[in-house]
Amino acid sequence: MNAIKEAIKTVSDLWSLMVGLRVTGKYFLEPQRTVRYPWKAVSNIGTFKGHLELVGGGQKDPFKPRCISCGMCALACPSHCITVVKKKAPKPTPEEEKALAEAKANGEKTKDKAPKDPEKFVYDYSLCSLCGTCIENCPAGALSFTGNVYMAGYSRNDFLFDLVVKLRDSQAPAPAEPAAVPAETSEA
Amino acid sequence: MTHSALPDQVAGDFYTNNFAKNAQEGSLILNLGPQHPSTHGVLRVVVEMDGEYILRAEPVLGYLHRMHEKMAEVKTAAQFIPNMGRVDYGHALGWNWAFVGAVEKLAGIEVPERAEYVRVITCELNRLASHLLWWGAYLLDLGAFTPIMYAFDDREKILDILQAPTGSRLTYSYFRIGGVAKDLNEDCLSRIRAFIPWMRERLPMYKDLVSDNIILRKRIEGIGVIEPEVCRRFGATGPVIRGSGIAYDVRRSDPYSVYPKLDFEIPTSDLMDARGRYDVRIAEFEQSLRIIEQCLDMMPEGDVLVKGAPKPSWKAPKGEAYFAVEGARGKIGVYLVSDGGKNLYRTKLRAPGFCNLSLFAEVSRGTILADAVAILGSLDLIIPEIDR
Amino acid sequence: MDALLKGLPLDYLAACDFQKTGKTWQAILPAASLVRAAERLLAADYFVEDISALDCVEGYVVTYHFAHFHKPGRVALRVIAPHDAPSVPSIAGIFQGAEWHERETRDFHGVVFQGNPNFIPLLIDPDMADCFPLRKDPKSRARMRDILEAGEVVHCGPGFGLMTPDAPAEAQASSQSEAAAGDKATA
Amino acid sequence: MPAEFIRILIGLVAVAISVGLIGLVMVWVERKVAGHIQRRPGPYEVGPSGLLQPLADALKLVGKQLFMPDKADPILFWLAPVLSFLPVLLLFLPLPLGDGLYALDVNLGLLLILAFSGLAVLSLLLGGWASNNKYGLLGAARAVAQSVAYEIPLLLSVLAVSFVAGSLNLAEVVKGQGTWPWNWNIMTQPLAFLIYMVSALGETNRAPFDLPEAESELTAGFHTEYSGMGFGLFFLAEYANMVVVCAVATALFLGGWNGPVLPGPVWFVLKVSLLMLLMVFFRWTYPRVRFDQLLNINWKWLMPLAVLNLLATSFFVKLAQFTEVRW
Repeated sequence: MNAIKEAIKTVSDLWSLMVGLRVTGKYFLEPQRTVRYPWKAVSNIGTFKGHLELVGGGQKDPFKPRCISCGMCALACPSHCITVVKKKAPKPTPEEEKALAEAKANGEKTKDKAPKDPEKFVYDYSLCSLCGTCIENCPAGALSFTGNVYMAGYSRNDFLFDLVVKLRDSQAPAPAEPAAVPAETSEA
Repeated sequence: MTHSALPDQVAGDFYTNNFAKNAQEGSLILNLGPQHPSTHGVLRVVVEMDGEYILRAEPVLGYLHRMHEKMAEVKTAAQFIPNMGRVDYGHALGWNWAFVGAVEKLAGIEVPERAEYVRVITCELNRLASHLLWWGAYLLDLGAFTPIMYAFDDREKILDILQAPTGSRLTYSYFRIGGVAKDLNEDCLSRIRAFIPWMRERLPMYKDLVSDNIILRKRIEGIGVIEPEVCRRFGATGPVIRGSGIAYDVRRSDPYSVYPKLDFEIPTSDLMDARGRYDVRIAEFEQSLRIIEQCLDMMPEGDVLVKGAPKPSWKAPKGEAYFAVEGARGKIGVYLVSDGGKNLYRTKLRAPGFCNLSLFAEVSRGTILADAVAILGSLDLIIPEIDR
Repeated sequence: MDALLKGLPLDYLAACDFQKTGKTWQAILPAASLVRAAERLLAADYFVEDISALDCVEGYVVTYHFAHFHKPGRVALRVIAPHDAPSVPSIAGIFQGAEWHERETRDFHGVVFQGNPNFIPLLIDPDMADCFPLRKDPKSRARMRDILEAGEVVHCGPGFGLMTPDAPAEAQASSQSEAAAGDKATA
Repeated sequence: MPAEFIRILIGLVAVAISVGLIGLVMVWVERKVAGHIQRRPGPYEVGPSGLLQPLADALKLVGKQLFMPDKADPILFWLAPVLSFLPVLLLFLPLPLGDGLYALDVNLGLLLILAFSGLAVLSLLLGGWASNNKYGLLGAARAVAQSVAYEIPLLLSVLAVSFVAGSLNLAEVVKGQGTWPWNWNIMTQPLAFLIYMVSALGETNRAPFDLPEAESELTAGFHTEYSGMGFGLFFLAEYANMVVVCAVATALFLGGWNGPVLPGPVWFVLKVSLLMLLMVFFRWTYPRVRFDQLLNINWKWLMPLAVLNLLATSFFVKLAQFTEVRW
């Protein structure tokens, strides 16, 4: 009796090998799941969190940052990858200077003439951990993530950008992206 | 291969020499790792072998040590969250939660209910991803090349889902003190709903492909038996201890968040061997799916971040707090001490893999090399978490 | 817990609020009674969660967290090791898993665990193992009573005042029970 | 004898070229099949469907610097890959592709194949030993134990067939079988076929019996330290060995070149390809067995079964002879 049981067990054990072959055989004949990436775009880059960018729209100009140079982002950043350089007030013309002096003499409050938008917004992508702390702490909503997945460089310096310049440059028609055929399907 | 069997050759490093001091005559000292295909990163195990048999083994750590605990001393509490995604790349959200939970406990911050559900859902999805990664990698250790590809196929779906709210695919820093960074939108929720039946359909295939396979069974049955008592002395947790028959799960024993409201089981196995741990993890797939399913139904509307959530410049109040969650590998604990200053005074991270790996020297004694690989894999090690 | 540690020379024993601090009991022991306490915890089916040190004015506070597989809660044993010669007996003979935790604590704080069977650097490269990254400079050290939760004092050894809140006025300002505890402790 | 000599020479050249080609094609097939099993395309960039990928790989291997570990034995170290590759060439000589289509017509063709395939062990041992690497040493030890063990059931199962056919000449064995599958030796010797295939996996170090190079345990086993063409030769020899065992299996069990409609060589190549595909499938489906289990399978299962099979076969062969005589 035991011997029969043993024999049945051995056969079923060996049968498990056949079952495994059936699974691989089945998938062998089924369509592939891989997206042939450079030739076909992948479907999941829509939610990708790329490097930071400044949001335009300051002073009604879509290519001027909304940023008010408060420096909250630089303070909040755990990796110290942001440096905000404030714009200096433009040198007042003689008339303005005179008006300013007059106003001061009259005891009026003088307004700081320095524009709010930053001179430079230096961002070191190579240090960034993309945690989003800066975006959450920006009082002006001036920062966001790009969906730019196609970023590569040859040295660390390639990842050190001035976001103000980047925003200004985006005015010019963007260089044609490597033509990626839209994903046919990856949810096969 | 720094150490050699020949006496006239270049001597080994500190650990090899220290280990070789107690070596038997005529035995072979072999360094498995730090670069070795089955040590998942940079674990190194010095083993003393007699032929194929292991007489003694000693794991050598520290190749991926980044001193997260020191980093916590130079960052504010909120700024430290991105670090938690990098401690354990397999189950990053578990660590997110442990740290955020500890800060919340310290400061007495209540988390909105929807945020709790979002945390449970994402954390369980992440656990599934982690178990899938383990499953594939473990079978790769055992010489089956194909399962990891199937596992990654499923894991990819989870990563796509998690990418939507978190923006990243591996090292999430998604939880915030007082909630989570972003709500799960309707599109994301519907994808999770679609994922659950998909995953359920895949599980029988896993069983057919390898779980029932006679070669696999022979490789893991009776290998690496860990008695519950040994587990306890070494402080092992997670699937390792559940595979030894102790139903210990932080989600049930020290309940946190909304887990008490959820109906799920703690799978255990009395086999105590690599097979037991394998079975427990496979059974946890189904339990995680159950949890997610219930959460989707029970999730209320509302905010996902508490009003007035701490800013990066926020100072944690004086005091101490210990918070533990159940990670994919076991009990993740974070112990915080704050002196009310800008940065936390002390942050202690309890990595489950650290305790689980300390078992290895004990368990591997007397096994053969191939079994050692099978045991190492069954502990589910993520080296960055162990080395921190 | 009270019963568990009965008869051991204790400096301080307090019940804590699990919801607030994540532990149910804490005890500060003289180094000599640590091993016996660990033995009793082993007999009571506890396991070591982790071991860590905390650099305070009073010394390195080595904290042992114990948890139980079947009972909720967490027990913290604390031993204070002086700054000039930090040394604590090892419990690796009782809880084998403690060996690595102790070695890690040595790496980070330089606390020596007497009797650890394999006391070599664990996480930090042996060539630079004496840098002790988590030691604080004396100016930035905090006092134990400021940063550690006092809890509801059950026992306070004679002459042990490290956990006593500073001024009675401050104690009164805080919760009633804590004030009572403080009075009891000073008494 | 010059005609025979020229024949062998031409055969050798043809074999050398075809082994190289087979190696390249097999690498491509293996990677393609593995890819499709794992639901990915496999190589597809270089050439149509990635057909030129193995060639690119081969060129890369040729172009690589040859490293030798410090304190390794230089002569043995470089002898080993050559020694693993050269005997394989000889193995191809007696293989009958079609009726009369073989390089060497020897009565003891089978014996020649078995003898020279035994040489492969030596190269693995040398390679592992001379590398001055512990993984290499362990791999070599495994290789020797495994190859020696699996040679026995292989031999016994082959013997059973040659008892039936009454010859050790592969061409004769093939001629003894008919056109249709039910006329093939696999019908009379199914057990021998199974034993042969399992032993062949062990003999060629193919997964699930790829223990000498089990990468999750021994990084790469005996060829851990080989780079460039040193590794390339081992690699090529593995595939060539695979072809040989499959070809022998085809000749012995699957009727060789026999088959309806299509010409003989086509049938032969088809059958060999099918067997090789099966071996590729095994590799990408199963986990690796453990070393002691590997030997257990051999000594506790294959060996006794092969012996029993051989005894039964010889009994029936004798019985058949007797009845024939009595008639």
